[in-house]
Amino acid sequence: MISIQNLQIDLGDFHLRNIDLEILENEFFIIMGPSGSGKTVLLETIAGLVLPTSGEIRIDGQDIVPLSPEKRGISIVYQDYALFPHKNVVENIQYGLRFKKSTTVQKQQESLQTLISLLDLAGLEKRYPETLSGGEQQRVALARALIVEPKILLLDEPLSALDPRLREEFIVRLKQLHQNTTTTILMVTHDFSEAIALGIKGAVIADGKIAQTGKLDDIFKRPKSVMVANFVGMKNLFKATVKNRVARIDSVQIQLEREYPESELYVAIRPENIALSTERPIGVTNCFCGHIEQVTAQGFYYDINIKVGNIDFYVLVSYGDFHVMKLLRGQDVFISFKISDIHVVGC
Amino acid sequence: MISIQNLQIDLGDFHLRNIDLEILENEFFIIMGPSGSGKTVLLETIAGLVLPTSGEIRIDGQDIVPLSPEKRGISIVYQDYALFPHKNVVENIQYGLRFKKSTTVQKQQESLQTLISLLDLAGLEKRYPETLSGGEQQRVALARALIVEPKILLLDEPLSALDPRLREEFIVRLKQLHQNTTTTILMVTHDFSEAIALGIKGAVIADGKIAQTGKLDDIFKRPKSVMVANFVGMKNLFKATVKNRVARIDSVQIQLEREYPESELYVAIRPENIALSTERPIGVTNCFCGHIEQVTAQGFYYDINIKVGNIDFYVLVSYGDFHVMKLLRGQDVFISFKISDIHVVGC
Amino acid sequence: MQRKDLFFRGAIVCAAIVIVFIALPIVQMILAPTLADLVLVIFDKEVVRSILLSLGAASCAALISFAVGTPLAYLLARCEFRGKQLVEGIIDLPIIIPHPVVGIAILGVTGRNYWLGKVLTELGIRIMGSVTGIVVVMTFVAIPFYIKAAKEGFEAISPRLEKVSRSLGASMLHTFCHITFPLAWRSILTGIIMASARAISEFGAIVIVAYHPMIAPVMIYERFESYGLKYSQPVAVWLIAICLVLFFALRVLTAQRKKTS
Amino acid sequence: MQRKDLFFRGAIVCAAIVIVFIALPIVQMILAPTLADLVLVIFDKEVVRSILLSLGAASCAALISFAVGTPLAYLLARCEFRGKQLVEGIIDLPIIIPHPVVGIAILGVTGRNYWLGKVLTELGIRIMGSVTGIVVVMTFVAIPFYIKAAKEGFEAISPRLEKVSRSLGASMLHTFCHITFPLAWRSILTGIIMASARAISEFGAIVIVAYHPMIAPVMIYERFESYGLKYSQPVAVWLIAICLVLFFALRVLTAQRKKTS
Repeated sequence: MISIQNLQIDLGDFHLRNIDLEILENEFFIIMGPSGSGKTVLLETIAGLVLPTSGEIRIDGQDIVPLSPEKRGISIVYQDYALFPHKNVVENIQYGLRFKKSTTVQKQQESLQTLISLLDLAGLEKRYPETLSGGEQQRVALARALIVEPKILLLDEPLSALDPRLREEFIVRLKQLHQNTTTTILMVTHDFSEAIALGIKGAVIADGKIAQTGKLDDIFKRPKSVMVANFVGMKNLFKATVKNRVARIDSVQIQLEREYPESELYVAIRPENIALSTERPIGVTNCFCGHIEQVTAQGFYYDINIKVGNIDFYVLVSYGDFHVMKLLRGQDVFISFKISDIHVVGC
Repeated sequence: MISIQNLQIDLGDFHLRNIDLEILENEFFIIMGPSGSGKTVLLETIAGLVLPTSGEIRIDGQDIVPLSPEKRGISIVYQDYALFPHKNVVENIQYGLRFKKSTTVQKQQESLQTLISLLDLAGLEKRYPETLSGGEQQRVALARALIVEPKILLLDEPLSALDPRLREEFIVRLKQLHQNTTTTILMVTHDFSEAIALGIKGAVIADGKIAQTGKLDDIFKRPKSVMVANFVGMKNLFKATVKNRVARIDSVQIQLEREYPESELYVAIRPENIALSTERPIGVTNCFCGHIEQVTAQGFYYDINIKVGNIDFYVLVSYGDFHVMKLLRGQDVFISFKISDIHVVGC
Repeated sequence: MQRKDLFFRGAIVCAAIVIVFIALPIVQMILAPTLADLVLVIFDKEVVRSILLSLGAASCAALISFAVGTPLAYLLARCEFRGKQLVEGIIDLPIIIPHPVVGIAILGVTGRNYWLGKVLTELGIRIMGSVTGIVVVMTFVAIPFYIKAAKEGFEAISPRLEKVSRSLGASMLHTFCHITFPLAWRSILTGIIMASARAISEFGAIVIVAYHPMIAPVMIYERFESYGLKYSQPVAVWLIAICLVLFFALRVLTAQRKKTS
Repeated sequence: MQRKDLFFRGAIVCAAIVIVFIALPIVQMILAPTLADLVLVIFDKEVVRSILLSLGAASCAALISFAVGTPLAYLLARCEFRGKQLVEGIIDLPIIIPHPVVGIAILGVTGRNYWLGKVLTELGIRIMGSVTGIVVVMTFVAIPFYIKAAKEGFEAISPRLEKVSRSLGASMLHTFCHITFPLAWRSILTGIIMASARAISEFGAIVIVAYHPMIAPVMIYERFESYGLKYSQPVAVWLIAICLVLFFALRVLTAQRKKTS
């Protein structure tokens, strides 16, 4: 449905190059990348609010770059919501309706009522934006964007300004909404855990380019570059010299699944894929003895740093397991991981 | 060491009332509360940057309210770091030194070098703040606050402006730092998971008052009010009518540990304390059958919403368990929880 | 800030000096004439006519500034372009240039020796010694004040509001009229007030372009030159009293607007 | 913004009208006199003396504004207090009040009929027809411009920087000198430029307080009245040329400061 080809954007200090994306109808597509990587500028370019230097954006085959923003049928919801401060909630939501001449007044009233109940805005109709909480403002912004029945909805970091509890609530709401409409949703975020909670497919932007695109699960499990691996939270990422299916990291030797042509590679293991035990497990190829260097409570699990020789491994242990094993700082423990959980990333 | 008694602060729309706190020497004390609850104003009052309407702040027995801020020996690190933009990194860090007449130049140079290596700032000495990343800026702000060897260090939401990876790194660094100095640290945050990752004791502020104070573990496990329970993430919080050790929530009857005098109470169960199984577990008093309504991936675990009758329970399931049990939306499952994991909260 | 701080006290003393320096001459001038003098002057038809002319011409200048200055202010607030600094420098010129020089410069281009002057003469428009001339001079000195205030107002509005409006289907003109303008209204009104205040206060340029018909400042000057300080004061008091009342009313109006919106 | 938008084109046309309206008279005036006229005038001792007097008195006024206006600007930027609006209104007065009225008001309090005038006379300070008087009038009209610019500069600095400085052991005075002032320096310099520009441009108030010694605008006015437009233009060209060069130099200076810091 959306097909972006060889897009180049230059805006002040932002430079995006060779952006190619294919997004299907009714997809929930996520664009990820560190803060300041130009994700918002990319959304604004798709909406027509920023002009690209070169390249094409096609929707259903038509190049929309020459179209002015009001003719594109693309709604955008900003991180700071950007509600009109001089209009009340209903006036904000209805703003876009007067430009839609095709629908009848009755239909418009119906869709207004549907959105108000769907987004839980009943009772707030006459309130002004400054009197609303962050979560309420965001729901109004979403209603305002949806009432014009856009072909594409652009979401600019919709979760980052919400506190954690509202975040989960909003994720559920957003998924329901996506299932109930035919709108294609394009969301940007700098947080990979948000991405995986919401979308199926996505792309990672870094250094003004697309670093990887595809299924989020694939990006999570098989990052193609060190930058992407770092971004998706592979904390155990080591530079290794590889020879005969053995990766050597300082004094630690890890068995690999197959041979690799390169001699210098990165080896990555997810913290949650490393098993921790107080006794040596039987029949595991990659098992190492180390001691607990640091324990950090992270809400519902513990983040444990285990030193094996000179190398720091990070392991996640649940609240319950941690207390059952009675782990202590300085204690000797064994860590082990399956050969299939080792990810080899090119330099 | 710090003893705050009956403090009252009125600043514009902020009103804090009856603030009483006791903080021991070398403690890492956390003040929690929703955004906009006046936590920063409380810190500024302790630092002498805001004058309280009434009340006492004693440090080692001496009332410091009449002292001007420069004579208190209290450093503050703001959320936005507040580095001096016209001074380079070393000039920023050294700023406070010229007011410490007791130490020799040599000692000052030593402590500068110690902080630079401790906070990993080597190589940045001549850079200006605007060229630094958020994490680097924060470390400079911390070094600047620590070089004057303050009796008390105040931290204003130090983690909220960092991205998740830097956050964990900073938590480790902050804990080390706290262990290596005699400085008392007072930190404010709106995120309970940050609090539990860092401190031992703390207080929850809400509606301009202290809602609960004590060990964080206690606050987490035994919230005294609905507001605190909500704040620490007790998602399964239900209003129940209680009779003869049975709490009735709509059609669900839960066995309690003992009898309660009130007939209307809140019953709370942590999502991670609810076990989920596809077959009925044996010998468990509180076990209910429901169906999976919604599944939300949350990075390293799944947040599952299970409907029992008309009630929504929230359960956390790890990535691994989820795939082993092959859970699907709409499927019938059993949830169970220990009697000791049920928390009863007064209305 | 601790109120007893020495630094703070020093600052208060300096502030008091400035306030007294500005307020004392004006308060004294208002209190100097007797009530009888004031009543006498207000029945002087010449005085009334000159004050009305001042007010009328200044209003015209402010409205012209509003009409042609608003788009420029908006462009300056929203667009980055080459030569923007030059344009801002040009807009500052009327503030920098000595007032009689402004008058001379305007006479220069509207005189019969210059093409513009010839065109104006053929169109029957007279600048020298006419109300038109007074309005032109007032607009010249007042428009920078309006543009600066309006620009600040536009800058304070998040461009995202306009972007959202356009993505919802509104044209640029509709967006400006329904989003930008209503939100900048207070700044625009402040700009209009500042522009008319500056227009009313002008003397040096007008005395060169149009000594007659006499605006109030010229009349005050003439009375001072012909009859001395004592005879110029009552007229001055009436002029500034009317100005102050008008500006105060407008300020209150804008302050209320803020509260209700 | 799509550059071909009708709204955008309309705005450009309006902007062009304003720019031409301001720039045309000034450019024409600069180009009107022949080189010979200009050379002749610059060897006229009276002209040189009046221009130097204008520059000197305006510099004094700007420096006085800087010295006593800075603390007030800082207080207005940082403190909330009852009557703040009134104080800001008083500071605006010199902009609103017609220029001859300013002169009359100052003569009113410094004349021999008023206690302040008597005190000044006994101290041997003369206001009417003196350089002192010119500086006083210039300071009166210039100080609001300085205070507004400096206040904006102070407001742009996060109070947290000052708070951090104080919590690290610095007194309020040290904090102001080492943190606040260096960061607001650019705005303060802009304020000084605006204040001296306003001081140089003043005519109406000075012509009443001190016709002699003649500052440049009075001299230009006199030449215009006595000999006509053609003879006043060369003096005007020299005056604004010198002003523009000075202000341009200062602007470049401040722009560079921003880059290096």
